[in-house]
Amino acid sequence: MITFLQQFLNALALGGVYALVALGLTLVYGVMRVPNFAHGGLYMLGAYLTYASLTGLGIGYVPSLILAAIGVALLAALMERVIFYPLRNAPHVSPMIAAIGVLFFLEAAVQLIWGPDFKQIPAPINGIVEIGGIIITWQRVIIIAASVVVVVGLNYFLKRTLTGATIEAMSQNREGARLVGINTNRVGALTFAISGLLAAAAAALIAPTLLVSPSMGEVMNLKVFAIIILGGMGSVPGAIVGAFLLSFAETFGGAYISLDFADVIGFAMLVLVLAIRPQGLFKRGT
Amino acid sequence: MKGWMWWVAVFVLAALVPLFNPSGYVLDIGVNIMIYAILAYGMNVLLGYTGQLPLAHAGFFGIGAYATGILTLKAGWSFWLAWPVAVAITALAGLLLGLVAFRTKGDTFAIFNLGVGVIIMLVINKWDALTGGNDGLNGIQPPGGLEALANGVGLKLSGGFFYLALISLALTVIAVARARGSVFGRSLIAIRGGDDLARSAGIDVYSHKLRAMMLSTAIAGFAGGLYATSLGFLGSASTGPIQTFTILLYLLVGGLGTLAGPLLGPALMYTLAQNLKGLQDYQYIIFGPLLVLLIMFAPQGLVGLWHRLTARRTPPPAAPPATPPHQKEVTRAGS
Amino acid sequence: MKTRLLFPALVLALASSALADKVVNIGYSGPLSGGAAFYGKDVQSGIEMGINDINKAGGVTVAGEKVTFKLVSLDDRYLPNETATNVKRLTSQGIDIIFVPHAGGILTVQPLTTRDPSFLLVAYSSEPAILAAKNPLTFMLPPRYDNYLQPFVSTQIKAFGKKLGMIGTTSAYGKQWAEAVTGEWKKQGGTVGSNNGVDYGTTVDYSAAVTKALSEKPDVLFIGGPSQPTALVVKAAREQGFKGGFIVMDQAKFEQMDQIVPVAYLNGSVGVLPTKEFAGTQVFVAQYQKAYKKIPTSEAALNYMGINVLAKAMELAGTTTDPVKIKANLDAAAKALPRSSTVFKMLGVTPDGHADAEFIIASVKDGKYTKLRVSKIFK
Amino acid sequence: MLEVKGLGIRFGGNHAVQDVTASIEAGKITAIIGPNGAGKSTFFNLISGFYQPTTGSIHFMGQDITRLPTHDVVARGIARTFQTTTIYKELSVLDNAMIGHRVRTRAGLWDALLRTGREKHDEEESHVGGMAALQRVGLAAQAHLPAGALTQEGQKRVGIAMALSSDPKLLLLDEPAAGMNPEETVNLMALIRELVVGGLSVALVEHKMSLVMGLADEILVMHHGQKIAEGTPAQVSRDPAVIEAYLGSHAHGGQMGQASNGDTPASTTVPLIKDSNHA
Repeated sequence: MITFLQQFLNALALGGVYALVALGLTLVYGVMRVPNFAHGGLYMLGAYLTYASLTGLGIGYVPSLILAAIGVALLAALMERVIFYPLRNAPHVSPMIAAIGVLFFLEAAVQLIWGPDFKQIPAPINGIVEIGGIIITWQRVIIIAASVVVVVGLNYFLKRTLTGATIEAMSQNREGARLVGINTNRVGALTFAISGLLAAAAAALIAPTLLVSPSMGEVMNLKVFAIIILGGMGSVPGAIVGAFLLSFAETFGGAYISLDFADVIGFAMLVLVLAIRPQGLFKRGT
Repeated sequence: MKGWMWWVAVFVLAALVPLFNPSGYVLDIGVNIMIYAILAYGMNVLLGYTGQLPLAHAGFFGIGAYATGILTLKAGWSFWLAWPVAVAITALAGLLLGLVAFRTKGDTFAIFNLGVGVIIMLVINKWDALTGGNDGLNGIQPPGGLEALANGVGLKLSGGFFYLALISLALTVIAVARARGSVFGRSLIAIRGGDDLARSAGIDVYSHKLRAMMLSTAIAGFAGGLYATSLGFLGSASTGPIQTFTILLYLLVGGLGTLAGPLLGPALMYTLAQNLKGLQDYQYIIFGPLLVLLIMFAPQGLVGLWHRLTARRTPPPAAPPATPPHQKEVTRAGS
Repeated sequence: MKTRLLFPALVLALASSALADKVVNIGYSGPLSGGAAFYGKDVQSGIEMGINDINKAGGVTVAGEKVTFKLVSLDDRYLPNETATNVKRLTSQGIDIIFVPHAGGILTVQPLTTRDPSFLLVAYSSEPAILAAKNPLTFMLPPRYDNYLQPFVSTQIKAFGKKLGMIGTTSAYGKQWAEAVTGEWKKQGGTVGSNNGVDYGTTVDYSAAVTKALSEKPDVLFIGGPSQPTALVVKAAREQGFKGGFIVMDQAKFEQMDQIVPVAYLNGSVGVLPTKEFAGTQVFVAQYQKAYKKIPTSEAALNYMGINVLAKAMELAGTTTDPVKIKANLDAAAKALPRSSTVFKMLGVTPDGHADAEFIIASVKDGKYTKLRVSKIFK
Repeated sequence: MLEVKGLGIRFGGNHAVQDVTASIEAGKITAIIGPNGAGKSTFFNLISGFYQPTTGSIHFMGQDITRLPTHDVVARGIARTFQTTTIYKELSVLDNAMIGHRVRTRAGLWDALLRTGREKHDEEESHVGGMAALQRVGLAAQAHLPAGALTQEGQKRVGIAMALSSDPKLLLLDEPAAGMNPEETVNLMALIRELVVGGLSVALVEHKMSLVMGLADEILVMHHGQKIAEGTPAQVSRDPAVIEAYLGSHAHGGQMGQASNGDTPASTTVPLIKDSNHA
């Protein structure tokens, strides 16, 4: 039982990170119809910027996180302006291919600047919490708490603020939103910025529990794409459900079936779901 | 000079290369370029002609390569039997994927394929008993009789492989050219223009996509078999998404949806990459933005640019499409 | 079409310019970009530093001639076909010694060593298939590891108990180690839990694997892969309340792991330490840190040794171009290596080309490293 | 020739077409009219197999074609064009027409790879069929131009040629005159009449009342997804339900059917949102 609860917490923390990264990706897809392959690159860059702020500027963990998030958000918005906005009327494979190019570039650039070695970001609060034999580190508590805060905050933003409602409207119906007089240009860049912000924040949160390397985005990329297809491309609740579905499947599949299987399971699930429901679990208009 | 005469000239010139007794390195580059070109031709069938982005392409390359390797090494088959069987297996695998994947469209199709590509790589990597897992498959022999044949005409084995690759490439070009120029190929182009328009024109979109998928994966498997025998060793690293992205880059540089592009792209880019080796760290710093610039400003690659240049000097009928080859899908005309 | 005519010409031009007087080129093909770049660069840095040191000391004298070295590195992105192309390119430039640091590439190019032109393949990988190929021109650099299984296992059974849990990496080398440790542990009367190996290269979070292994209540955990992820496994295990000992596979190094986790976490571990006994070791570590701004890994150290052994073997053989003669002198060269360029104590090179070095194995107690005695040397 | 019974389709909770029973007669021109959003194009999409109906049946020449995929429907002799000039603009005019002939050929991938006799025969036949269709719409001389280089009207004709080259018995035209000037519209009417004289049956959705009244033998009026009237132009224009429908949907209804001019922004966005949900 204790092992089970321990695995449950492991899955919860992992799912929180997946959700943060996947949310940005699904928002961008919803609004821009761009499957942003560079998203994993933004996540990786977020970890490096956090690392650089911590070691280079000597500022604390939280200011570093904020700095990294802003930096990546600006870069993401720039990317939208320079690459994806001009490609908005191109064939649908074009933005996808361009995003792959950006991913190549980000990885190579980071390797050039910081080298190919693993980097380590120290946890802001060390130590563990023990509740009835179940052990969780403070960093994981922070991850779970932060992902809840971000998900709730994002929901509030989308439902209750004018800008958020604009993004919602556009992801529902781009043409309709334009007719109602929404400035679709501004929304695109803004959505990209938010997605970069989320990816960088997720990276800064999880980085203390793992190693930072230029290729860390590749694995994450594949997983979050599996998540947003599972949940239905562009769906916000779908991304959250998909993230936890994947993390629980991986954790418990690994624990009770085989750890070798854990890597495959996300994609096997994806294939299965799409074979049965090509539109993903959460149907939404395209 | 007519189109086909250029092709004959290119192949005749390539066939002369081994006769100048070049180093194994030069021949190896030639073989690698030709393997990449065959892969790019396969990808072009789906992406260039049918408008579907096949991100599992390297996975099928892997299936073809491992099928050839396993059949020759573990089942003791002759390469000449294993190769066509591997192609058939790959085509069948393509059919199975297509049956499911073509229920989805556009971006979802591409990402679904990416997922399948990752699964293929992971399965190859984990299935120790069949594929050797992380250790890989070692000791795949050259095709029976190839060395004797090469020696017979005064060449080494590497020369033999060069000609084997050249013949394979020629077969691929002929197959793809025939497929493109046929009633069937015209229907693929129609699908590229949009599923709905093709449907209303009376084309069985699903069945045509399936057959395009089978042709594309069969070609990838064909390249895989060639790779397995010419290299002698197989590892899972060359069957993953990075490899697919590399092929995609080569194809885009050459020219999507053109017949010369899939050869021109790998020939240029592979040679360039070889000579950029001194700048390894910068390689992707250049290739990444190059991919972006190409898709933004020259979606038909070098062949497209060439057409644009020559179009200024020739009368309009030869003019290439100013728009990218695969239009956005037409929105359904419902009110 | 133009390019097809152009590239042979380009390549030939490059090749002809390569050979200069008394400078011997050493080839290297490894991953320098992509996910495995950190590994390829580590290996490269060791060879590079070895060459720089030799050159700074005025080179070596081969058949009465002063010889210096130059490293020619090519990226193969960990892909065997790229390795093969690189090797052919290097041999066509007249290079007779080529380092390759991954099993796939090594196995692919092994058959090429004896073909025209022949070359000496310096294999930095512990994959057993490399030796099984019985290739006459392969020099396998990572030393044999079977010597430390026995002391590792007996120390840990005595200190912690008879139940072993398994969380090694799933690389070929990791699996091989896991098998060997399992065998030795059972031989000494212990029990071994289920294998929870995970790929240290791709795993995002080790907690799940650690929780699973700990649910069997092991006394000792077998862990190991590259140092940094190994440290994370230690961290996860300690944070989940594991109080037992670790057997750390030799790929992971204590002096790198304690950069990432508090050294107290490592208490009760056994593993390998580069020896500090030799003059060469301290100089090597200090110089390496100065040049590369990081702690040298065993990758760097072993390849540093490798190039030194090769230079010595050339001296003894009196040739820089005959791989067969150089190979024949490797054993003598390893034994005759001056202490100033010794990082590990080389015991020699076996006739089938496998380096044999003496590692110092240590256990960690109260944050200090204590040497273990190796009771039996397997030969 | 074509009979639909109780035909309906629901998108979400919304009945786009509901319980339509009607028939299209052979050798005649049938027009389908109605205010915007009346479900005319959805009706077309149902007949041509684009949408699967939720209720009802469709029979063509006595055979049930209710759930056939589009390409089978085309093979049985129903071809359609789209509202906009949806053709392959980057291909030649002839290629466009030849694509339409695909449904009459059987050569597949193997035939292509092996250059079989069937392939050669089908290719030849596609060419002949495509050229014949171009002749019928008067584009034979432009066969080798890129289709995108033609005028708006020319592109419409290419679309019709693409449909004609599948040798249809029934041709469905979705707003053929949209975007045409009066002179072009007259030319188009002449073309349609010629086609009918040649033995074809035509059904069309159209807003231009001049065209409908001058061309149609039969008119079917739809409103809110339902059929509200059917008959000759003279009968229909006197039908109170029809007048009511047009007046109700716009206040200054005067001339029946000139719907697009008087629309409010609200009523244009409605179909858009619906599109986005189901496309």
